Amino acid sequence: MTVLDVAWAERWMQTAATDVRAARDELTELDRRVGDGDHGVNMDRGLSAVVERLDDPALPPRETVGQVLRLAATTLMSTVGGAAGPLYGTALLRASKVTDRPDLSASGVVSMMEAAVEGIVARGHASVGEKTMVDAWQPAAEAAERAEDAEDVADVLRAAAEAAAAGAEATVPLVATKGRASYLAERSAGTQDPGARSSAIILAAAVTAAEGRDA
Amino acid sequence: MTVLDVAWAERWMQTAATDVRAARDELTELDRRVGDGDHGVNMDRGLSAVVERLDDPALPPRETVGQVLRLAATTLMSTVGGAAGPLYGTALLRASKVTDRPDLSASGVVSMMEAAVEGIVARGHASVGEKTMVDAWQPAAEAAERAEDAEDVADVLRAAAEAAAAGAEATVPLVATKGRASYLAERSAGTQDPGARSSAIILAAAVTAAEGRDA
Amino acid sequence: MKKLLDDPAQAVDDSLRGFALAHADAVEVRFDPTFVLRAGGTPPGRVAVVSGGGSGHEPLHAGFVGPGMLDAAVPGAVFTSPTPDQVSAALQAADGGAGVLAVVKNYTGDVLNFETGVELVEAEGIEVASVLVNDDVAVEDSLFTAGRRGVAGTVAVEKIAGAAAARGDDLATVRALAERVAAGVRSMGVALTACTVPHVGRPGFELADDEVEIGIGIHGEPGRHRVTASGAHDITQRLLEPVVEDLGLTAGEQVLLFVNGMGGTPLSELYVVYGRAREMLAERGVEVTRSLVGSLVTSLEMQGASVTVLRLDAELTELWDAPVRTPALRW
Amino acid sequence: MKKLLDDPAQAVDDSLRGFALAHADAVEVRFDPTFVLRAGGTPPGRVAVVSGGGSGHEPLHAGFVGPGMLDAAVPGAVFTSPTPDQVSAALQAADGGAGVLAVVKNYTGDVLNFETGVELVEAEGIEVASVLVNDDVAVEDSLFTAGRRGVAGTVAVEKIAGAAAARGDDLATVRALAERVAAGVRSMGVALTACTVPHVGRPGFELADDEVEIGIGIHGEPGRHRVTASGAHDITQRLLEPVVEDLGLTAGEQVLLFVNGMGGTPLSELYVVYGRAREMLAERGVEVTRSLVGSLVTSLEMQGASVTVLRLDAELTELWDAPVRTPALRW
Ligand SMILES: Nc1ncnc2c1ncn2[C@@H]1O[C@H](COP(=O)(O)OP(=O)(O)O)[C@@H](O)[C@H]1O
Ligand SMILES: Nc1ncnc2c1ncn2[C@@H]1O[C@H](COP(=O)(O)OP(=O)(O)O)[C@@H](O)[C@H]1O
Ligand SMILES: [Mg+2]
Ligand SMILES: [Mg+2]
Ligand SMILES: [Mg+2]
Ligand SMILES: [Mg+2]
Repeated sequence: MTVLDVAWAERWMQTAATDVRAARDELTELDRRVGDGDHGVNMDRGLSAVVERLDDPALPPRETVGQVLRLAATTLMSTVGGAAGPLYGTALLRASKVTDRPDLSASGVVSMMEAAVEGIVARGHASVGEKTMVDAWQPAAEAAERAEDAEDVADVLRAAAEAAAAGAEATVPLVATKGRASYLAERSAGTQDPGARSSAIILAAAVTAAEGRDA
Repeated sequence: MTVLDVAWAERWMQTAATDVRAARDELTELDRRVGDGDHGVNMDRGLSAVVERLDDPALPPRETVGQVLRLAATTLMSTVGGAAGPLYGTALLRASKVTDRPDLSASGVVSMMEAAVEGIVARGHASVGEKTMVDAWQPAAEAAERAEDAEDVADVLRAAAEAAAAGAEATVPLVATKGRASYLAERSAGTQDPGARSSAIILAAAVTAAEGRDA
Repeated sequence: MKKLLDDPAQAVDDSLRGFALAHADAVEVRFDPTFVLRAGGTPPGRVAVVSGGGSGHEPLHAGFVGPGMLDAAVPGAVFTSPTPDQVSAALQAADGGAGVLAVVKNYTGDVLNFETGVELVEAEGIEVASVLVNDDVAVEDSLFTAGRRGVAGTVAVEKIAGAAAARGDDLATVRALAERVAAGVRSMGVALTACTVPHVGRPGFELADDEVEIGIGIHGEPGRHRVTASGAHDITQRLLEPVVEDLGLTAGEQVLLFVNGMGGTPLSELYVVYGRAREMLAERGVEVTRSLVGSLVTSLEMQGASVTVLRLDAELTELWDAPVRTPALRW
Repeated sequence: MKKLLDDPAQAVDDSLRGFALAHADAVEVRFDPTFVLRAGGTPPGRVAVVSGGGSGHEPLHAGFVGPGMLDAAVPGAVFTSPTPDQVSAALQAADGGAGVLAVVKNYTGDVLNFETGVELVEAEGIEVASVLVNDDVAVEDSLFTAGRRGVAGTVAVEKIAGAAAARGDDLATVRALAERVAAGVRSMGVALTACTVPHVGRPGFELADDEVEIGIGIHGEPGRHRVTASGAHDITQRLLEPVVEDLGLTAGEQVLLFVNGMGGTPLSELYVVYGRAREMLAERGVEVTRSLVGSLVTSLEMQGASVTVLRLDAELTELWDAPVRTPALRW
């Protein structure tokens, strides 16, 4: 049985940093096509800063999952910039508020996902189908809810991550109506939304971290 | 026997204008390599203006060769710009002063060429071998002098034009020490001097005009 | 990619350090978090005007910090909105006790980061008003977009808000004037070449040798459509007409005409475009009473230009004319 | 070649017409022959300062016409010296009765055309003095060249001569000051890309993706040597060192540092170069007391920059600081 404890949460962020760095050029290229080409660099900068702070011996050790997510939220907020910075920041900040315990149950994962989606929507006012990161997070939260009764909490995460990946894939044909890609109107169709793609990568990292294969 | 009269002088300028226009891209390319790429356009603009003024019915008809050359001189001076404008302007202005007669004898051609060279040198202070238009005009004047006893005045011109062409060709391996090309130092070697080339074209036009094949 | 930079990740800081040294009499640059403050700060009792956004648009915004215009500017990474902690630090440092007007260009990132930054300082008891600049007529302002973008018209909003603050207007008045400018200013841009973000290393889009991109933003993002390059007259018409239509300008009205270079276009070409735009406005009976020509809201080394028109009235004209002493704009 | 122009043969005139409209309060543009005159002319009894040269270097020279700097400017075709009749018309129109200083950049064409133009007006009884600017250390000043070229240092000569004329100095004094500036100013430039003269339609030279050309002039002509592109620090060093060596600058001296863009380089990069140059001068104990950063002496859309250093003393500093109100330079 998987345990989603503080060590997991920290491994999640480390894995996310590694995986986003590996995907940096892919994210840059997606954003170059439908935005301004900075999403890969922005997310890499932000997640590297998160890892640096997690590794900082001067900071007090985290005792709850929420504390890890709060550290990530404030760090992303102050290092990412662009649209993604406040969106990821708010998502994780809201998620941190419902995860202030040493480890997460299946329903804890569901609450975390729901809080994250609410944060993104509260800030960005986008809904599913507008070709944004909501298209990854919303189906992910819904899938988590459907998987709440799974034996292993890792399966809840896995359901969320798979739905996020499918949701991100599904943004390819969409015409953007929120964010920078909306300026392109029809020309935004045919490219995956960079923020949805980075969301799928970060949620997949949660699974990897749960499987113990850390960065 | 060829007669170098006012009609010849006007045909000379017209032919020069036509031939320089035909060589414009060649001159531009030479100047692009060792200068700033404007010599073809500058000379085309200037000689076109000369032709326009020759064709202007409002201007009094020319009665001496010198009057034709003076009109060309002041027009080039006020339309060419760059280094070539004052140099050609001064050359033709000096030449006009020794050609104020209805037609030119062989010795008249020699004086004209000598006056032109003196004008160029007085303005530009270059001597043979510095990779400038002097490398065309100086041998041309000397060749005219050597041919002064020819039966036909056209032969004097022809000797001058051939020497100018050879002199221009001979600038190819030279390293420029005057004008814009001197900034390139050794890198100026390997390209014909644009001003020497345009000088050779203009002197060849004098022969063409004498042969009655006008523009 | 060839640029006069060293480490791309440090380029914004390197540039700001040079900027601070070159204009030590006019500005002060603070780091961690990064923002630019007017030397000596906002005069006590005056409203402060603060703006910011991604870098790569120089001289916007830092070049407009100084008496008569901005009290602080917040530069993000290249083409990336600054973070909320930068915004809140700048707002806090700029406040002279009479509140702060935040001038925000309408981009999702700028809006979200300023929103969060403003929340943070409001919690400290500082009064903040915001004005959104959305002058780019290339984007339809509809339910199906994030709304029109803020582009070169920002200069007019910053100049006039700064002049109002300098003469002692209160925050509500400064905000109202800024909104009047924002409501009366429209722009449209063209790219002849794309630009290259230093850490990306390749251009944001590709244009054939005979193509230009109409309706670009200022972040190297593609525009609305491509046309075959066709000279200054034709391009100016394609830029000016939608601007004039959107403003609903009629004969007899007075305007400010601003031709802005995108960074890599020679000033001489901007004057050609300016001249064409003047002819076209004259044909419509619109009177150009104020002018600005220069590369002030740029996209790195992009070649291209934008045309901005601001509807003027007596008060806006007076505020436009008021003295300004910044590194990039002074009279 | 894509440019915001219509007929290339008319580009200079088109641009000047736009320039005249945009700055109608400051300048007047005359055609046939073409020159730019300060609005209202030279104040009677003041020495006039006039400069000129090929177009394509905007804002040089026309952008510097106005109180405290130039009284007239003479623009030629692109990269082509103006003709003697333009020069003489400008000198004549600018004369305020106290004589004219002609500021001539050292190029064969400029020298010859100004020489002839000056002869023409001297015949009319107008007193003219000339100063030759030859600040480009890329060219060895030897018997084997046409001498060092005049490049960005021209701005300093024009500014300080203009300030001296404005305060009422006589022609001999204005000329002596201009010569002091010319003697104490040195520059060196680099190109990252070549520029394209409109009527030529292709670049003046070709550079590989990783090459820069060191020691370029301002006419799109090739430089002295090529090196592999290597970042702002390295390039700044290659530009600054020969300048400092040639001036023989020693610790404790005060200088003006001017980083100039060639037209297509973003301002942000110029500030990076400026910052690097400051570090290097500080290492040598040279004190930068005045600064200028901007694209003021350009080569069309060329990407690149030049570094100029002027040795300052109290009087030159005072004249540099004196008010100037021109389209491109004002304080
Ligand atoms: N209103 C919004 N709601 C949700 N997500 C958004 C919104 N606007 C933009 N995004 C997300 O942000 C991503 C772009 O992030 P990034 O490139 O870092 O910022 P920017 O667009 O400012 O350059 C988009 O791909 C999209 O997923
Ligand atoms: N000092 C000089 N004496 C004689 N001819 C010269 C001198 N300087 C330049 N030239 C000639 O002028 C030509 C260049 O003319 P042009 O390209 O029109 O002017 P610029 O060099 O000003 O662009 C050179 O090829 C050379 O023949
Ligand atoms: Mg982006
Ligand atoms: Mg030339
Ligand atoms: Mg961005
Ligand atoms: Mg030339």
